[in-house]
Amino acid sequence: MIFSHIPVLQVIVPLVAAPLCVIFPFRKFCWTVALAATLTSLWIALTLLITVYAHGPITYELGGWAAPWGIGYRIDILSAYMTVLVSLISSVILVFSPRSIGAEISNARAHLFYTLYLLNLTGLLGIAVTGDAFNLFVFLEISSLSSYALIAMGQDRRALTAAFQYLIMGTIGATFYIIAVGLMYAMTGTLNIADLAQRLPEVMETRTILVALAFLIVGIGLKIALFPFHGWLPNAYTYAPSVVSAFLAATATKVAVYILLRILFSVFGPDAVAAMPIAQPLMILALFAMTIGSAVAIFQDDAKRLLAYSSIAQIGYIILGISFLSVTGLTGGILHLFNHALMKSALFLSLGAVFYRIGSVQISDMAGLGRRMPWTMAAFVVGGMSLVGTPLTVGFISKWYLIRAALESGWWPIAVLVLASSLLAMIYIWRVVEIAYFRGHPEAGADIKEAPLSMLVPIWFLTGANIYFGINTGDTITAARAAATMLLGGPQ
Amino acid sequence: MIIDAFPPGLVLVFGAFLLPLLPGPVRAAAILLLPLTTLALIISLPDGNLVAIPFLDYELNPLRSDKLGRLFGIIFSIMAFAGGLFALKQERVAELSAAFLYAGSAIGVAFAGDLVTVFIFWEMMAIGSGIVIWSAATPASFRASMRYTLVHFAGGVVLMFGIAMTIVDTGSIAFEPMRVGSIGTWLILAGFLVNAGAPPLSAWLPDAYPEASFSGSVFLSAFTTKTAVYVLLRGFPGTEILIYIGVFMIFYGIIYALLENDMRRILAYSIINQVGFMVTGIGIGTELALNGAAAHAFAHIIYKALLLMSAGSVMYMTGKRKCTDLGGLFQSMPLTATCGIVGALAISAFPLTSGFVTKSMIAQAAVDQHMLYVWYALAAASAGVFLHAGIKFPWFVFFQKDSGLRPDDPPWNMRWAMILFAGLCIGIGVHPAPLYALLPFEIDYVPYTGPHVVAMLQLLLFSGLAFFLMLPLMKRTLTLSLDFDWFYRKLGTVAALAVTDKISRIRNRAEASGRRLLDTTIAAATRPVKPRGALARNWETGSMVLAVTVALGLFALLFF
Amino acid sequence: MSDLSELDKHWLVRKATIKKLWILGLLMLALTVVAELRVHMHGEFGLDELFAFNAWYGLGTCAIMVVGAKILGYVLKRPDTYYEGDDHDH
Amino acid sequence: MNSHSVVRVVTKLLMPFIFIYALYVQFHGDFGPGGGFQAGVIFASGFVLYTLVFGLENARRVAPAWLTRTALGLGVLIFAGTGIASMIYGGLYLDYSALAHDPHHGQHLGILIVELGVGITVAAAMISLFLVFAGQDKDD
Repeated sequence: MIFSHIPVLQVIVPLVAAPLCVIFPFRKFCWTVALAATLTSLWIALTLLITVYAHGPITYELGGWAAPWGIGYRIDILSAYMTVLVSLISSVILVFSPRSIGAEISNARAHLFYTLYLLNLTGLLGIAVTGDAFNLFVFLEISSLSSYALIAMGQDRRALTAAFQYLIMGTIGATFYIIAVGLMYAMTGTLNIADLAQRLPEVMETRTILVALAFLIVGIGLKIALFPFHGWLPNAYTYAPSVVSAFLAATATKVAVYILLRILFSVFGPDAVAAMPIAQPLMILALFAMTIGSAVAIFQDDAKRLLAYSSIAQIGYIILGISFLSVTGLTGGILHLFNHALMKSALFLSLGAVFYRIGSVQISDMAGLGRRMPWTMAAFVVGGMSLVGTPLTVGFISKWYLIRAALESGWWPIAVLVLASSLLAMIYIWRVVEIAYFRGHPEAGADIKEAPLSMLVPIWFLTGANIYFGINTGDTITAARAAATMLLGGPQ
Repeated sequence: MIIDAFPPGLVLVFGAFLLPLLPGPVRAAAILLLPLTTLALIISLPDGNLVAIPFLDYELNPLRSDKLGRLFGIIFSIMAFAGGLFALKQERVAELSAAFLYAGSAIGVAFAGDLVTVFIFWEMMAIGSGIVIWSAATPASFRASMRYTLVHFAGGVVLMFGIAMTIVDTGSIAFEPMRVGSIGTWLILAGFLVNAGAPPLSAWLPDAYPEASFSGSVFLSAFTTKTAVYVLLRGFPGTEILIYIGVFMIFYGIIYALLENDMRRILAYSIINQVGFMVTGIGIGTELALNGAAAHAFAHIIYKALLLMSAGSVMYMTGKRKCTDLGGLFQSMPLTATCGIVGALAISAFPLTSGFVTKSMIAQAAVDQHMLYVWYALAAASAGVFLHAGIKFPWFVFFQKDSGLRPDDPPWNMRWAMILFAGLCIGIGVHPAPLYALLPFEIDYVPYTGPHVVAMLQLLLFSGLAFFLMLPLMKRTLTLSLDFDWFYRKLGTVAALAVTDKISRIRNRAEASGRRLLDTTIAAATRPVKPRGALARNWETGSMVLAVTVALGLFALLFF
Repeated sequence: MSDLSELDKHWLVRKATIKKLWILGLLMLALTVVAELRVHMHGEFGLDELFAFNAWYGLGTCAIMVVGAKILGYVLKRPDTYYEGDDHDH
Repeated sequence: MNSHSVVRVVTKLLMPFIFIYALYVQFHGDFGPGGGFQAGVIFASGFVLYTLVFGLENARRVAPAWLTRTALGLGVLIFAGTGIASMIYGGLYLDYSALAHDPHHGQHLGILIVELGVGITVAAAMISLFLVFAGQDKDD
């Protein structure tokens, strides 16, 4: 009975939990509610994934209004994959959060953090499950607005300007999206994604749709932080509270990539995308993102900022995989979506633990931490190795697919670039490792203790996942390949 | 997933993580027992692919057992045992853990049946050996380990790229003999050669190994280069270019060793030289040559470790590492000196030592294939080995002028490790049959024939003569009253000096301007990504919006 | 060293011993060459069929290598503090 | 503006009408133009007027932080709760037909409650936003 409602429950659970945190502003209570809600979301997401695997896509009509009139939720393998990713990461981060929030956000605002966090989660999950292009915009705005507020909660005063800049850029992105949806609605008279896909081919050649496509790519590119639309990201990730950086880096940009995948492959369709000059510009931008992001990261002094630039590079990898328009490439991109979320959340959370202990994430302040906080820094190293693409970590798996895709398409210089930029990644990770392990007087900072267990457990859960999915690759690859095949119009 | 046997390398890999957790005496027992367990496991392995694990779209075969793999597995585990014994008193557990990780992954490579497993263990080796160097805990070793790891990761990237291309080309991940031709196989070969210490990427070896601790460099001498020899044996037998690379390595090693003053750097260069013999053998590629390369690798691990053990003992007892600071130690360290001399004789392939029964196979293969110049080169090189390692090392360390140092022989564990390996050097030399039985191909080679022994003795003893005659050329501050400086006077040192002085001035200028050019180029290339650069500074919201608008226009233009 | 009298030295490094060692060494050299009269050496490539090939070849190539190394040394050798200046930024 | 008695008196006179108009738009929403969103904004505009004239302190006394906050959450809960209720009664989410025996009545009831939730949320949000911006030093 309740089972048939799970698609909508995926969104409702965090949505109902959010106001509870506003009404009862007690820190512990809010945390419990939020954790219960995210864990329920995770359970629902896993159920969805298993169901979709076994029985194919699920649809749910809100209010009983059939699509295209009503809003329909449609969950296929890719949506289910995204919901699992988002709810998994957000659960782990919530487990981590109490102490970090206690240190970085004033007591009076803690409940607001949980509210916004849940709203953000609502938005992200909603984007993944909805089958309606306008409803998607609504959820996009829910998640975006809450993330602006979350970033603004950072201690540093610059968090406000960072949030404001993100607000402007994010709003432009969302506006571009809604303009494009409006244009498509004008031409087809529908907002339902499946319906749009049916009616678009007739009007594909019209200027209206072409302009809509341009608006879509630039708008979503802004939300993804694809080079050169990434300007808002470094500051936002640097000055946001640690848990917010971890959460946004792991989920927000990933969901934006999901939107791109949906629009390109589910709305326009692989054939139309292949016929248009879309993949090539995306590929070029992705290559720029990979190299420039990594190169800039090398010279950063702030570890969070370093990871932020690294995120820009990693987003490049994901887009690169998509731009091959092949099953292998898409599999690689989708895999990296998941894998990068695992790495970056682990890395940002370790920095959160570092900040909790030493009150700074300047690389120069981390001297000798390898000795003082061995478990935290070891997690950072493993996460970094995953970022570099060392075998037995998830990073290797996704890079392997990207390289294979490049070679299959005959673009071997791109494969070289992928490898070269992982060398760059090695350099910037090494900078942190070198300072943390090889610098500093043995006696310096003797009073610094290892992070508390409530932080270490979630960090190592994610770090362990980095290794586990790097060795047991079957599940993630099957899911990613199924999603890629589906997007390219194969049997569902 | 099929698992018929436990991969022996993993015993050491898991043991590596266990060691730091064990209390002192138990740890010592574990250090000795783990390699022996591994050895027993290896000997008991039946032939065939014993483990199959599905990975990505393929099947990994991390445990392919055959004669060639077993040969390397056996010597690697013996080496881990002797190295462990030698390092038993090493206070830094990190070094031993890393060394076991390193040895375990080398064994992993030896039994890897597919390229992915090779690559995984390959990288683990780089990590393990990097930590071994690093754990010497001196500033120089930190930097050396960093350079070392970077070179090896770069080599790893090349290798991974080659593997990926080859897998895409052939559709198979099996690690079988390859023919160079496609870019992929060339890259694999290049990746392998980086670890073999082949030029131009060989400098990491003499750069890093001597920076390790007294026991660390013993481990280092054994695994990386010999694993590279193994993968070349497996993957590229009979690849002609390897002959030239090998010969080059041989002479490169000799020349640089002759110039060197640091005793462990001398030995590091001689690793390159010895690996050159093996690479040449692999390039020749006949059954005899391959047998020779494999056998030589086996023997080489033993005597090179022995040499480094005696050097390590000297360093442990005196704290000095430069030839100019050492000398006359034979008086108070007779055992160390004797073992060092045994190692030196073995590396020079004196009859009745292990080098004699293994290296000569490679030379014989060159004769059989009528490779005139290769044979001449190998003969000259054999003489050169005696010159640079066989005499130079023991002479300058244990004899030469008296440095006045009178240290004792090292503690019992180090003594026994040296005795064990010295015994093996002679044992194999006297009775090579058991080693020959382990070789990958059937063999009917007889090393001890009259002409062969006489020829070798002539060659070696006369190069010994050359050494003593030319001592002044190798060492100016010599107190030995040998009156033979006529030799280089006759060569006209004055004229030579004038020329070389000019050359060196030109070189200095070229170096300085090249450096400046490099510096400015790098500065120009990195400026945009440095903190205040165009790509890295905080963008104004306005310019971001402008970029977005321009991009929108471009996309719209593109689509019309 | 010079302040040590001959008798205080280890017997192996006394002048008399060294002289004996030289004689012994030269004897062994001669022996290996003479041995060639008894053992039939079969060359493969021509040059190596010459009498005492290995003796003069070993001596000669070693001399070339030492001299070659010496000459290369002018180009390659540096004081062993050469690299220390480069690491100041570490 | 405390001193301008004309403004004060006119405001006091206007307030009830603004609120009643808001309620009209609110409850008429399911028959004619209007609905919770518009009603909420109108309601909040009345309050804004009050604040402009009588000052922030008085306004906060009328609508303390905990009240606006609770109202904000309550509105969302009413909205989401209606949807859940329709699920409990055997329909799909927000399927108002399931709320009463007669689907027509159900639709009527459902829209009424949902719009009420929307109205409360929007009014509370608008008031909060205004007060926070006006107050600057306090947050809520």
